[in-house]
Amino acid sequence: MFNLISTQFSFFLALLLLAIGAIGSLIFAKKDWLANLWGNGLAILASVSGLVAAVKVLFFGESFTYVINSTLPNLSFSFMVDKLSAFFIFIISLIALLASIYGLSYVKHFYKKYNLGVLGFFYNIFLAGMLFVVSAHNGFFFLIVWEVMSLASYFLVIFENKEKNNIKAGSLYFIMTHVGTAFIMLAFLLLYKTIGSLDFNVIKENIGHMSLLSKNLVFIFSLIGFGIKAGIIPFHIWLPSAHPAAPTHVSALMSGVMIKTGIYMFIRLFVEILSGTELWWGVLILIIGIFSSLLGVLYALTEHDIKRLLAFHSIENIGIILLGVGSAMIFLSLNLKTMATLSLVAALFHTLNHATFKALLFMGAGSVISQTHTRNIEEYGGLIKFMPQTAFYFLIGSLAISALPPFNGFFSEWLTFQTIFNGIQISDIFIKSIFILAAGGLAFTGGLAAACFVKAFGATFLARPRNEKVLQTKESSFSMRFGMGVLAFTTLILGIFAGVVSKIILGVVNNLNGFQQISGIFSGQGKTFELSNGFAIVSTPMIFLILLVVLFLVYWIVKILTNKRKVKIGCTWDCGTKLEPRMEITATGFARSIIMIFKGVLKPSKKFEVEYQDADMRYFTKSRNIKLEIADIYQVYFYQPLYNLVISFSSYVKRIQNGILNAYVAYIFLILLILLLTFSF
Amino acid sequence: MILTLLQIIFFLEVLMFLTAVFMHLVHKNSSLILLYQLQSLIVIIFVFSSAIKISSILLIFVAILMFIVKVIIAPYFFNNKLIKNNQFKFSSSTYLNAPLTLLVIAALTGLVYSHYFKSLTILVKDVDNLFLALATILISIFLLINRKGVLSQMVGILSLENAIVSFAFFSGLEVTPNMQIGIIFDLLIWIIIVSILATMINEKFGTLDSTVMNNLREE
Amino acid sequence: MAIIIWIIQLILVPILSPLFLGVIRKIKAHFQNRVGASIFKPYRDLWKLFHKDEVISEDASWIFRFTPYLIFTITIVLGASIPLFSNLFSNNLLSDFLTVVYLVALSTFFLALAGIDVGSAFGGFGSSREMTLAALTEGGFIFSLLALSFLAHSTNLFSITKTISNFSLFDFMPIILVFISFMIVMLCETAHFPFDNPATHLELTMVHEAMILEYSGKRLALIEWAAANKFLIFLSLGANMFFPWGLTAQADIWSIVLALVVFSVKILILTTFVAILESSIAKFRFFRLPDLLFTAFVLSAMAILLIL
Amino acid sequence: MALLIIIGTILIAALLSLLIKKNSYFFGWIALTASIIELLATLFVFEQVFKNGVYTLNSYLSVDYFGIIVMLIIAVVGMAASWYSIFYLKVEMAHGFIGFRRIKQFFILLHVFILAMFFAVVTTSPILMWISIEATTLSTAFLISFYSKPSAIEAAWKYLIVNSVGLLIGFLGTLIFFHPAIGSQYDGFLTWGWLMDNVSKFDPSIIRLAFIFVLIGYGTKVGLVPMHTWLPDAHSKAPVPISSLLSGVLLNVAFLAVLRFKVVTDLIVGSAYSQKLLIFFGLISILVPAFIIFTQKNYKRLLAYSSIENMGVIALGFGFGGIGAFAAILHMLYHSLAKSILFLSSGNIFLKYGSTKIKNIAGVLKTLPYTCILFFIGFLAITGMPPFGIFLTEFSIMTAGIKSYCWVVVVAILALALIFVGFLRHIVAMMFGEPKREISLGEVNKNILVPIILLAVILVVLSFYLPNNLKSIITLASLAY
Repeated sequence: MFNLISTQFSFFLALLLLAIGAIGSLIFAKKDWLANLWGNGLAILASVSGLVAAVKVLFFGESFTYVINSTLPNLSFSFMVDKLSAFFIFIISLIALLASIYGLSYVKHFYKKYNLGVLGFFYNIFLAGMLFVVSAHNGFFFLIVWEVMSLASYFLVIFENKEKNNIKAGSLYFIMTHVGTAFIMLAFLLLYKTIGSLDFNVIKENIGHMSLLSKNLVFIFSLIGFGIKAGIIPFHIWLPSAHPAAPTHVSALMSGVMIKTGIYMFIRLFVEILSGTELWWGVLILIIGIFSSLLGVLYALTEHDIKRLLAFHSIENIGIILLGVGSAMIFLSLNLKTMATLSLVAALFHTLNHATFKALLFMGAGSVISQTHTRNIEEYGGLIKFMPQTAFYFLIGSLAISALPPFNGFFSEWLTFQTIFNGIQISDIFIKSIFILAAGGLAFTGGLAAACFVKAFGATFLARPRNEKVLQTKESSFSMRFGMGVLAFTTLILGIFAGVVSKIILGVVNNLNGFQQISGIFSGQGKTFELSNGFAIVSTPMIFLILLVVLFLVYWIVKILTNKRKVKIGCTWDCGTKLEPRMEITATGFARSIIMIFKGVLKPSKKFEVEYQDADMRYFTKSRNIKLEIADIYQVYFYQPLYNLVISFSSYVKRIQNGILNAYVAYIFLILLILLLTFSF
Repeated sequence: MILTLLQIIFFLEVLMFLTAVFMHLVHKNSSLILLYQLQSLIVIIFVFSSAIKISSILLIFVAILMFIVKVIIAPYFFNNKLIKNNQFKFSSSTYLNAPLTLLVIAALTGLVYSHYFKSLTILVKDVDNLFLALATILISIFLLINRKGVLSQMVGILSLENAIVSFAFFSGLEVTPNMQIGIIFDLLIWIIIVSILATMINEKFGTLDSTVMNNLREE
Repeated sequence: MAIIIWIIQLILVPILSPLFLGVIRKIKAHFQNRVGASIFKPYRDLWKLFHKDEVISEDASWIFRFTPYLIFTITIVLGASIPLFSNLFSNNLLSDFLTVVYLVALSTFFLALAGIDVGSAFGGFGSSREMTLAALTEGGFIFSLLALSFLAHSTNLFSITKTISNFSLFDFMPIILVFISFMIVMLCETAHFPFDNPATHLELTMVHEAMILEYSGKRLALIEWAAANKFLIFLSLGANMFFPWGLTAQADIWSIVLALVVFSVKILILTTFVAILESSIAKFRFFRLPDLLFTAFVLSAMAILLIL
Repeated sequence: MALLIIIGTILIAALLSLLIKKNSYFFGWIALTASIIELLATLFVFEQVFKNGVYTLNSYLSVDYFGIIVMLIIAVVGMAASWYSIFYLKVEMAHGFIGFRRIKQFFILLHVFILAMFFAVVTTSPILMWISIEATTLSTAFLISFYSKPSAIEAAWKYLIVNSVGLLIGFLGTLIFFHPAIGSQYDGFLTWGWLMDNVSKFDPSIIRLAFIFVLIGYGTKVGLVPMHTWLPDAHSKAPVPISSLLSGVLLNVAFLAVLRFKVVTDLIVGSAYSQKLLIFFGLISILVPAFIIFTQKNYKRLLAYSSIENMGVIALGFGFGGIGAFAAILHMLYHSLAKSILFLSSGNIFLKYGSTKIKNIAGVLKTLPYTCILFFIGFLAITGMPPFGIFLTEFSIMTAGIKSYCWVVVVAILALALIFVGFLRHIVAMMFGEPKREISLGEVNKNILVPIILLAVILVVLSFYLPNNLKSIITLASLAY
């Protein structure tokens, strides 16, 4: 039955199901449970058919193109699903499937408060938008679906419009994405200026006769445009406020998948369409990658809101992906095709991994928040005793994101390391030092990410509950645990069978424009994954097996040796004082030492407020509190001055409308004279 | 001494130009309206002379109609409605003092006679009448910019209309008589509406000085 | 014969590690001019701990119970996959240096979690300091092994020892730099002197000790043993990667015995160096440690620039 | 024949509403029936024009391709406005702001206004067109000072004076356009056809002068930037149905006048001259409102400035020519629909909150849920968000312009993005948040929404599917530019 239905049919079936889901949930908006079931149910069906389409293209290579031309001459709704878009469709459908399953029961706590029909509607439109974005092959059509995706995600971010800062986050997000789209529009227009058509294939063919200056301009504009959507460092300020504001299964999708559409376009545009890349392009993206990953993880360390922490980690992982993409572009400009293929495989593999474990972490955080109704890590503690399964899945997620061996994070970070090591071996001293910086950045990022997730997991799940709300929490419902369980299982499977998965991704990369004949970069006979130049070899399944076997052996030997000994449950050693929950480590305490080490970069500030019993006698204080903050340098040094500049310029321009009638007639008279003098001859 | 018809017309055109200039300088509203009446008279003479030249009865009827509207109805509205019962003898002063206004008027006439407008010379032989008419147009627009009173703004618009009609007459771009009737009828309605609005301004703002009306601006 | 080498490779680290711990304590005792316990005392401690009852705090979750086993397993696996006395098995699947680094990171991760799990202030602060130091050493650790792998054009530890063993003495300059940075990293990872005092229980200074404060009985034994194994692993890495002579390639009895002797001599030299260091300098203040670790990182980065 | 029907129905409607003495109920229904008849007649004429080209009734009245599109806009928006004004005035009367005499005056002037606009589009003679546009100014003067508050009178006065100056300059330009008629003593009826026929007799330098006068004259009526100063005051002080007609329709009629002269000038002087001028005005008309919108305090002025900006985009479209002209005509259609949706729904907000200041409006999503959705659809449409047509037309205009005027396009796109940012800030400030206690929840009255929903449906349908007879007429109309 599998090869009965063609990819085209299943792809458009997915879109059709999403459309039905969207309209259906609006119709059933009155009854909450029906709207929820309808919206998420159809999203599940659609993502299943999306998975089928992606798998068929990835494995059986049946990519398809389909063109409908429209009333306007430049606009033609042309779809082209090649292996690269199929890979992203696979990610989108996989995470959408699990997010919808998770959403089925997570959304229950919205029942009386918000209109679930609207949520279902925009959720399906959002998924359809993403599927369109990765398959659109005409610039004009791409811009339309790109904005529709942002529009739908804007409505999802402001879905819980009772809280005020959700609205602020939503409008900041919408403004940033719209400015990004303006830059993307400029990039496509510049392409249209020299090539005369907006269709990606036509652009691909005659990219040759584009002047260097306009190519650089296209690069800069699209870097800004797609960088805003991907959330790279200078343009990331919307991400930590927008992703947490959305309902959890949507923020899992946004963090896991939506920012990857920016990466998709980076690869599609820079690697495939503008194939003759400049050297400084790759170096710039590499530097952005270093900064995004390092600063992302440092800001994550300072966060105490669990969803903001995960959002900053998305920035960090985007940085790691950009390391892969940047090194690919450097190798392309130096015409080292094999190394470029390897770094692209690393970037794509990390995109897949990040999508899985970030969605898993967001779902874990979501179920914790839905039980404790607060996002502040300081108010958790000891949740592992009340929500054991969620804790276990969150632990697997943390292990995966800190790139620890048996899980998938390890292999993609290992592969990114290998590409950077290749880069270090290039002769040019300048590029070699950039790559060494990149290797150092990646190493420190790995370490700091591990520290950050020990803090997050420890402060949330371990030790004793720090407030009484935690005592009433109970395990999240079955579909939420099912979603998390499947995702945890996929992280493990991707980790173990990394060799097989990277062969598929190599197939994807070979399908790209300039990479047809590149093969033999690495050989993976199922078990091991060995670079063809024999530089490095790793076998992820062996690591898992050996660890398991030896663990089993050690456990049994110790058990046999000491089975007579009794295990007594006592209370933690408390030096005699009564041990209350306030004495255990909190998230602030944990991260404070790292913040002090990196205080040059983070600029932490500490404000004391002391309130005395009576003003003049300064001995007996009524209350004393301390406020620890991290300065948001981007807001202070770039976005706020820009905003003030526009405000002052607009008040200057508003003086035209000064209310005096004589002045108005004078304007007409002046413009008449000016035109007569300049234009008339 | 027998002045030929052309010389008379040129003399009348100079007189019209002077009325436009004096509109800037005069202070009393009533004398402003007197100047407007004089200007309309001159324009009516022009129309009358062109009517005789091409001897069309319709054009004479147009001249009479113009006479009724511009010389009788308009001043009646302005005098009785506005000035008599609200004692607005003195209209508020101009933005620029007298010498500066004259300087600007001189500059505008200089501009008209400069080479920018020499392309208009192809239209007709006696060019100086044409340029004087164009100068009166620019000066009446400047009148609107310069004077602050509501009444003077109304008179400014009407003198601009007169100047355009005279320009049409001199450049030979005479519009067909029934069009002119339409225009005059339109002008009549315009005068009625403007005077009603002026009375409403007077009720609401208490004064006819237009500088009071500046609270519609971007705060 | 290969089987014997393989078995020795597997059991060598767990057996020898308590011995070298005892040697260090003996040397430190001599420096404090006291006789000090015999070098086999650590064996007796382990035996004693294995046979004592255990007290586990009621706040602890399954992580607290599971971590000792995992850490001990990781040290066993690492022990088996790094070059000790023979580099016969070059294609060992686990001996890529990144795998080694990340396995060490995995054990630190779980140890830190176990520290937080019991909910006492000491455990929490120990894990916080441990994770900070672990994060900062990772750069130096990866870069020092990276420098060697660039020299040997392969990341496999066994092939690195093979290629470096037939290097001439002249191009040894970069390797000295890398050795210094590796020593700093080794001292930090194994919680020795400038970073953390292994013997103290003073809550202000202890890093590694604080996390395992709550353990008792067989779990404490496992953790102590794992710490000793880790110490030996890092020592053997230091010894065999930078002075790789004496690793046998043949599989006959005599060459194995000779290799074992050379191996233990090298390790003894390093342990004495560590002991002397511990008795001579004071423990650094916590916030001066990052500068030390950054110097390790920069040293190995410079070495890479020199090598390539 | 259909043209006579249109003019006839409006005259009858005006007379009937004159006769009604006491019950204000009839005015509304007369106006609505009259506008429905007009719409049907326009559709009939549309079919005629589609079948056999230009539809000329007699030497005085004829409808060409562009004319029929503007007529369609007048008919559709006119119907929506008169339908809306029935309920709007009923509520205003209930609030006691206006009496019976005011409503009678409103409807009569409304009919005169629509008649003048139809006449302007239909007449063949430029002078008659000038007279009818002057008539629109005069008829709307009293409509703007409808509330007879000081600020309304001030707005009406400024509207009248600035537009009269503009139109007189335009009149001067129209006169100069007829200079070949001097010698030939041609006292026949001067029509567009006559202009087109003896193009050879024109003198290029005079035509350049004349086109400047016409562009500035009618440009004041279109509201291009240096001459736009009357527009925000007039559109924010006028009652909502009137400001939707002013913004949505009158600007297009005035633009039609400029474009008719542009065709003649292009034949004589070549299109580069007029296109440079249009681009110059278009660009400033986008830039200046972009900054003013950013810190705007009053939402009706916000909509007025957005009309100026959209007129700037249309001017850019015609300035770039080719596909830009086609997209600009389409943009005119979409803009009038979206702008009237916005104005009419802002009318609902005004009726409920009683103030036009953005800061005293909050929580519209709770108090008026349906109006809020319509207002947001209008906002998305007007600032060019993709599902709606304006994004397609704006992007096609930019593609037309990128080839020769690259930097103009770059500045225009960034200005459009700034406008979106400013608009969103105000819309979000109005829509969310908590409404003040005394504001009652729920719509003013349900069937006030029907005309707005009708317009929204038309906009959405036209955004996705452009019927091919409309498409072919627009292509034919844009061939001339």
